[in-house]
Amino acid sequence: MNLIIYSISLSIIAGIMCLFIPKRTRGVAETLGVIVSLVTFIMTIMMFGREFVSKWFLIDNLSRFVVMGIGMFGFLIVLYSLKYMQGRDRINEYYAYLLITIGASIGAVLSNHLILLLVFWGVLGLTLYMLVGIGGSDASSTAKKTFIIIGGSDVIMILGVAVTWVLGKTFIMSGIEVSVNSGMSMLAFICLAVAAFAKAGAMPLHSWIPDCAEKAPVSVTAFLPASLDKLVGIYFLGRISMKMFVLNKAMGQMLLIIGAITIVAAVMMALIQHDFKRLLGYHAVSQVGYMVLGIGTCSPIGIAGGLFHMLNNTIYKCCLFLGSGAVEKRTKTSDLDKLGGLARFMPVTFVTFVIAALSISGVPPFNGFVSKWMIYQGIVDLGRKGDKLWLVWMVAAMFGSALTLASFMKLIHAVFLGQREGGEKVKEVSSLMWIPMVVLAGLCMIFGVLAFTVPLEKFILPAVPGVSFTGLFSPSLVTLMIILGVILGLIIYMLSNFKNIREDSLPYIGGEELPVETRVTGVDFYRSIKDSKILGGIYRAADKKSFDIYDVAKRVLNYFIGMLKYLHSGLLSNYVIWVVAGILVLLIVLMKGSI
Amino acid sequence: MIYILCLIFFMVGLYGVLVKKNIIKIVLGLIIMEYAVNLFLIMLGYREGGVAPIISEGDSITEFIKHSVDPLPQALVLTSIVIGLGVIALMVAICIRLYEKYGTFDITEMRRLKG
Amino acid sequence: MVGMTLIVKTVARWVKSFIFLYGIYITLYGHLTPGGGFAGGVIVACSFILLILAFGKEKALKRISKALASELDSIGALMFLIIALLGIFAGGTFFINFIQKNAPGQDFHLLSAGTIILSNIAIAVKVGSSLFMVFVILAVLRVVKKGDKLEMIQTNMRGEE
Amino acid sequence: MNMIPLFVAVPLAGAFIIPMLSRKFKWFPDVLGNLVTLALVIMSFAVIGKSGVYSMGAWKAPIGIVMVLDGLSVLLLVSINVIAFASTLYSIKYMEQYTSKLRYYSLFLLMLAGMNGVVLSGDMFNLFVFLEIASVASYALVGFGCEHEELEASFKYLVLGTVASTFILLGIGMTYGSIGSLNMAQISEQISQNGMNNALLFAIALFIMGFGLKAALVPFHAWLPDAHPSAPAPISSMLSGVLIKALGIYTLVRFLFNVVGVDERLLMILMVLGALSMVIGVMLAFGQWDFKRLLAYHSISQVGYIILGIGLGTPLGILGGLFHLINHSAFKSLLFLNAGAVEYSTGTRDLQELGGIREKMPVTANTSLVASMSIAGIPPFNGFWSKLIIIIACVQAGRPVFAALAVFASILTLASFLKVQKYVFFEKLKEKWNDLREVPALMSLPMVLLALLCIVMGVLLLPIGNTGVLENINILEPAVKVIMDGTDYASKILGM
Amino acid sequence: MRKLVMFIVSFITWMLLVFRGKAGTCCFNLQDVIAGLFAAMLTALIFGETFTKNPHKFFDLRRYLWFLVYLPMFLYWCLLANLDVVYRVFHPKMPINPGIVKVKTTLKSKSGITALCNSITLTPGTLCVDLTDDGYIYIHWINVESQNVEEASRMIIQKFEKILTRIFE
Amino acid sequence: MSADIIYQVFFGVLLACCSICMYRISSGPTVPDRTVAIDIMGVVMVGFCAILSIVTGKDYYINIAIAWALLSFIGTLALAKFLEGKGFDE
Amino acid sequence: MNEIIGLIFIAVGVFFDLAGCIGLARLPDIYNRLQAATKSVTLGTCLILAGCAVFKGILSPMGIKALICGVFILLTSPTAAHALARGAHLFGVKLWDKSVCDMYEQDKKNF
Ligand code: NA
Ligand code: NA
Repeated sequence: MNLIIYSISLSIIAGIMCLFIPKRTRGVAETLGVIVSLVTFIMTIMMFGREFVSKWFLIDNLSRFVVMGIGMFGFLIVLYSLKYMQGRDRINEYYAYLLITIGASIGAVLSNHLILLLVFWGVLGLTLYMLVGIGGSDASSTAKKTFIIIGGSDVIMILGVAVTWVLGKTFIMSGIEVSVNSGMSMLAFICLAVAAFAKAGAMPLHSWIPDCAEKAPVSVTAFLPASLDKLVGIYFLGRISMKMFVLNKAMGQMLLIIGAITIVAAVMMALIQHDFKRLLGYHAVSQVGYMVLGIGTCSPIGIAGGLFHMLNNTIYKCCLFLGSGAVEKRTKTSDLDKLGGLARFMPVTFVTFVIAALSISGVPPFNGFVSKWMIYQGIVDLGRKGDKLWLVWMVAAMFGSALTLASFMKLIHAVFLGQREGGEKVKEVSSLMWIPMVVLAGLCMIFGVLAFTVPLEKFILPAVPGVSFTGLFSPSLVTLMIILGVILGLIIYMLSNFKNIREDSLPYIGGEELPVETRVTGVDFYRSIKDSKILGGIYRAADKKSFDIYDVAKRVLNYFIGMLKYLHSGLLSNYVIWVVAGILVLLIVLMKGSI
Repeated sequence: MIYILCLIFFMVGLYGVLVKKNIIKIVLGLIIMEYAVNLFLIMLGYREGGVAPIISEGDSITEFIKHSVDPLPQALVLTSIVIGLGVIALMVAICIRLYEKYGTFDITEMRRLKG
Repeated sequence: MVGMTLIVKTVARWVKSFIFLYGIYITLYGHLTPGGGFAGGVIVACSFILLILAFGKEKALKRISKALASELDSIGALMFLIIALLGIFAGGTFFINFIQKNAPGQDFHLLSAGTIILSNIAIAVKVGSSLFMVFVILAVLRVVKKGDKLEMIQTNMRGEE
Repeated sequence: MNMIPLFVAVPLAGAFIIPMLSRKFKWFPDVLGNLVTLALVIMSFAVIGKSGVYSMGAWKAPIGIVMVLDGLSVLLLVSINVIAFASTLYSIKYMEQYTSKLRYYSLFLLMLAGMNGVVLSGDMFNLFVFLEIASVASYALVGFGCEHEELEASFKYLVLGTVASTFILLGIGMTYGSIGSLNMAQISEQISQNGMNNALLFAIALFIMGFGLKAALVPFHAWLPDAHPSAPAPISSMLSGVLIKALGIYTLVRFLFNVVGVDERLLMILMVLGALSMVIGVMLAFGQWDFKRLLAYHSISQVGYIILGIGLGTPLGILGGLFHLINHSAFKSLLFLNAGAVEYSTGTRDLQELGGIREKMPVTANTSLVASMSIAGIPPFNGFWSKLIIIIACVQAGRPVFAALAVFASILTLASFLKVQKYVFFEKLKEKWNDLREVPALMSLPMVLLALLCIVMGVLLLPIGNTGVLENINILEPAVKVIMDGTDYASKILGM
Repeated sequence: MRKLVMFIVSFITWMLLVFRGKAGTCCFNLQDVIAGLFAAMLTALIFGETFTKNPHKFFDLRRYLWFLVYLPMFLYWCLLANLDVVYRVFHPKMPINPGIVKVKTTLKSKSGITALCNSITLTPGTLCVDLTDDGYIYIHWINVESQNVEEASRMIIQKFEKILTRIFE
Repeated sequence: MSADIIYQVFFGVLLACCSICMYRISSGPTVPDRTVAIDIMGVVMVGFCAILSIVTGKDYYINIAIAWALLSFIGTLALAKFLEGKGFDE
Repeated sequence: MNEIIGLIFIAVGVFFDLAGCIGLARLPDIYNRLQAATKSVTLGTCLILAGCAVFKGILSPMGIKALICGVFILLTSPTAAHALARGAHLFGVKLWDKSVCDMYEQDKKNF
């Protein structure tokens, strides 16, 4: 108990202290940040072996590895920020919010009381808002959008908590066991799931992630949308679907649909992005789909896969973002059209990036492969249980995987291979920045190769009872699927290359070894996809933000608000008419029974 | 009967406030509403009867309390009348100022505040 | 010609004191309720409003300012303070009905209701002056833009500020 | 309870003395105004947890005039006087823009006396008188600047306010006609003995409309977005922060719950009105570009929350409503003071003209951030807790639709305050604001105080009990109890 | 002096207001009288200066005599006016012939002019609309008999002027 | 008893007067017309209160009558002032 | 006896009131209406008040107050009528089209 309170309050108090450090003072916040995050990390490790239940807090096998992940990422990000944030404004504030975020996420994961969870959850949104805002004056729109989605879903979560309380008669999460069978219970689950989706960035509440990725400081994106929020969000999704609610089929289907759509749609969007970080942002969304899909299968192995994917995703996605940050730090741009050929100058970044990219694409032997494999198992399992649509989910997952691979090949090509505009030399980033990347890439490998002995054995399987890898499924089929996915990805990549070359009469630069490398940029690269008839319309709509729930809602609202504003015409007599109409209605209602 | 008349007066006043565009007509409507309510309150006291609530000589306090109805409504009528008086003065003052500022009596042209 | 016609002015001159007196009467004899004070105060204010209507702002305010500023306000405030102090000394509390307690006197006379009458007076003065103030603000104050800041050009109800 | 009449007497006395001595001492209105409000704050803290009946002229209810202090009054008194103090503190510097400080303070204190009186009166007649006093003062304060917009707003406010007053008066007349008394306790007793009749129902409708208009419930709200922004900032903060509550919500709740006694239908009416105000108010607010007008629309919306919570009729709902009431007093007043500070420094309140002034006006920016997060219901600020309770109460009472509406309104609230933050404080600093200065310390101080209140109140009044049955410290709980006791109010007053 | 006049007038009015009837026992209560003194004093202080221009006239008893003469005349005309109104209003053809004419008065004192105008308004067929500083009065006449200033003056106001001069000048 | 009927008749006639005024108020045609009607109605109400005070034997109706007379006068002056179309300082 | 006289007074007063109000309704323009109504209603109400005074005894508190009220009305009512007539004219209300003359209109421009 004490450990929990210390770990939460230490970073929060330190964070608040940072807020009051005078602006001019340098170094204090950084030092405080490193020390506190390190201590917190150690404390989270210390928590690992424990079990604890009280009215307020809970450490169980589901929460403890997530907490450890939080501690680790927190520390790594602080380290990375030391260099990355150097020389920016509002550093003290930055570290303050960073530390508060660490504390609040630990709190959110460890709370056993729904209201306490709400508080930490809300604070996370607030700090995210402030952190994104630090990205500079043009990040203010993004910060606003982000917080509207996050904060809005937090309010929906309140509703969910309320309904859960009424159904489960308690706020204490470990004491809640609601079976989803009535409208109210569905409402409760959906409301809570919405909060998880928004945090984790599943569709349709994803749209803040790409924006954030583009506008916010990379360390912030790597830290919050890409890792902590995913951890916390999926953790919560896992908790509600596994522990607090007994899902019925409809809810499972809902999760599956959302997962599938998220995977495919997000990766399709990723394909057409110009911006390095924005592209990564869409991938961050896409990967959430796998996790949701995994949890939606409702089979132990699927859920375990989803949770494992969550962990893996945090690792490689964090690594990818940090890599993009490193690139940006050196080249001062994240526009794919202007990048290229960095592999020579930034080898460490390149290698770690490639590892993470392979990992995200589910290529063995990296960790992404294992978790995806497990999720596929879950889907197959679903089919066994008689879900006719299992093939659909499978195809979606596979297709997503393929596109991811294709997209990352393009990305690596455009950034590290290929050729850069201008093309002057750049240096590798400093060790403080690349150490976290190396650590993460290393973890990608370890979690992939030693998947069963380290992460699954220690972290995941205790959390998800009843997973067995034998007898239920056909590993061969699954492996086949994954390989199929990889091949498909390569084919897509090649196809678009050919098309690209055929359609675009690019200037051929004589003497170069590789014609493919001739200023092939992200945009041109997949133009063919974008130009195709069916997808074209969708992409155009997407460009107009027709799929962004935020913008759609804004448009619908503005319509109604326009009407309301028109009604408030400034005419006194109108106002009096309302008053009189109001009193008439009141009279009718009041007198109805009595006359 | 008399209450219905009050109600009709009240409605006429309300109608004035509702449909008229001229600020002064709106004020007149309000005045009529005040009148109607005052008339109503006066008649209310008439119907109520009972012991005169304002103390008159020859009663003792205890007796008075025993017999009297609540003394407030009479004060209420008086207060309502004078409030009406004050409010009318205020409204006319604002009307004059508005006329100076906007150069019109038409309330529909005084619409800087809307939406 | 400032204000309304001679006829209105003269009649206003005649009746204003009557209205004022009537306000005082209502205040003092509105036993039992502070509404007595309220109604009386409004009537008192009306006597001043009548002046503004009839004589125009300048003249009326000048007339009122001399008397009102020095006498009325001080008397009201003083009275209020005296009531409060007397209340403290007489019964250790404010506004208790000490007069009635100590000198019950004849019922139904002016002072029979004890301190109510005094608080009525206080309320009347306050409400009266405030309503008048409200009227003055809405009727005659001017705000003129002068540079960045707003500046009010006015003849104060006490002629100076 | 000899302190009770002081709540009315002290501001009145202050208002006397101010014009008296301010000719000799320029500083006098400021000092006395603040002293009076400070004294009132102290007094209202002193009566926390107390209750009592004060009979004017030593005659007991129902004949004499009674002033009644109970949990609900105390809650209102505390919030009214605290906000009044913050506003007067703020006025010292802010009102230097206007030259007529003396009148300003005088009217301010008059309005304050009216509000305190409304909260304390034990009969409909005095309630009406005090309501009129406060209203008339507010009409003048709205038109204080005497510019086009101010006069227009004042006129519309005056017309609608008079209509409401007339309706209330008519209602009082009808109540008297069918009951024969205006003492609230006695009315209540009579109703519980003889039941309702049509005239009473008619009167109830009139009261709901009249008080609803003072509280700015949709569809009786239209005056508010004009009137509140037009007043000087400290007055806006008083109007939005407490006036609509003392004159509208308090009266409505007192009348419906303690005098008439609510039934299912009345509760439903309250809830529907609350929900309507909540949603329509926030939608309109979302579309505004005038800082203060936006805030004003939010007042409508937040009043909707309060009424919705109270209209649930459950202890939890009432608790949430009342909690939100005092929270709203704090953060909405703060927001208006912020808006005033921005206007004071920049001379505009058009969101599109502003931008990036965060770096130039850190105190204003940070306090407004706190207030915005509070009103948007973001933890750990106070607004979060009350919204939480209201939503939970809605679900608990079996009204998920209202809960969903509350959620919807809350999201929009968040959205519109993020808009404010973005356009006013974040974004890029515009060229013309390069020489901007933070407002004087005397203006910052009340803002900081209120911001602290927003942070602290959430924790201090934090009501997390065992299994979510919410326990509370002794300002909310007695108020809830008063409302829940309903028409037992009568026997208490008459018995005392 | 002016204040004294005001004081006396106010005090008398006050006494009338609080008059308790029941002659013999006690018409006036001492408390009432004291309150009256205070009230009258206050009134005198505030409005004393402006109540009357020439306080000495106030004590001129002849004026009251003339006033007593004037009163019945005035009431008579008043009654006549009402009968006239009744006649015109209830007559099916509404025999009216209205117009605004101008008359000239010789009265100088403000009070006199005011009394004149109000008398005009309350007496048959005429309504005072406006007046100028040089003594012209515009009168709405329901049955215009002459548009000539002198003639109209003679017809409308002469009957008042003489006696009003005695009262007010 | 007969006195009662007389009073009823008085009230009836006076209310008829009020109704006529109300007719004039609602039909106009000009604003001054309406103002005149309101003024007249006020004076009629004074008489009404006076008769009431006899019927009920309560003094305070006369007080109310006086107050109403005040209201009527000042209100009318204010409206007349407005009709003149001038401000308060010209 | 007093009471009968008082009632007669009141009756006459009420009749005049009625006449004035009918005049208000029937007469063609505002000035005529003002004439009829003011005269009749002023005297009518004064008579009612006087009747009340007589009814209760002139020296009763109510009688005196009624008389005071009567005097007040006698003073103010014609003044109000004058102010209204002037206001109406300045407001621009024209005389009845069968009116004989309007000297005020001619002179108004000279002011
Ligand atoms: Na009274
Ligand atoms: Na009113």
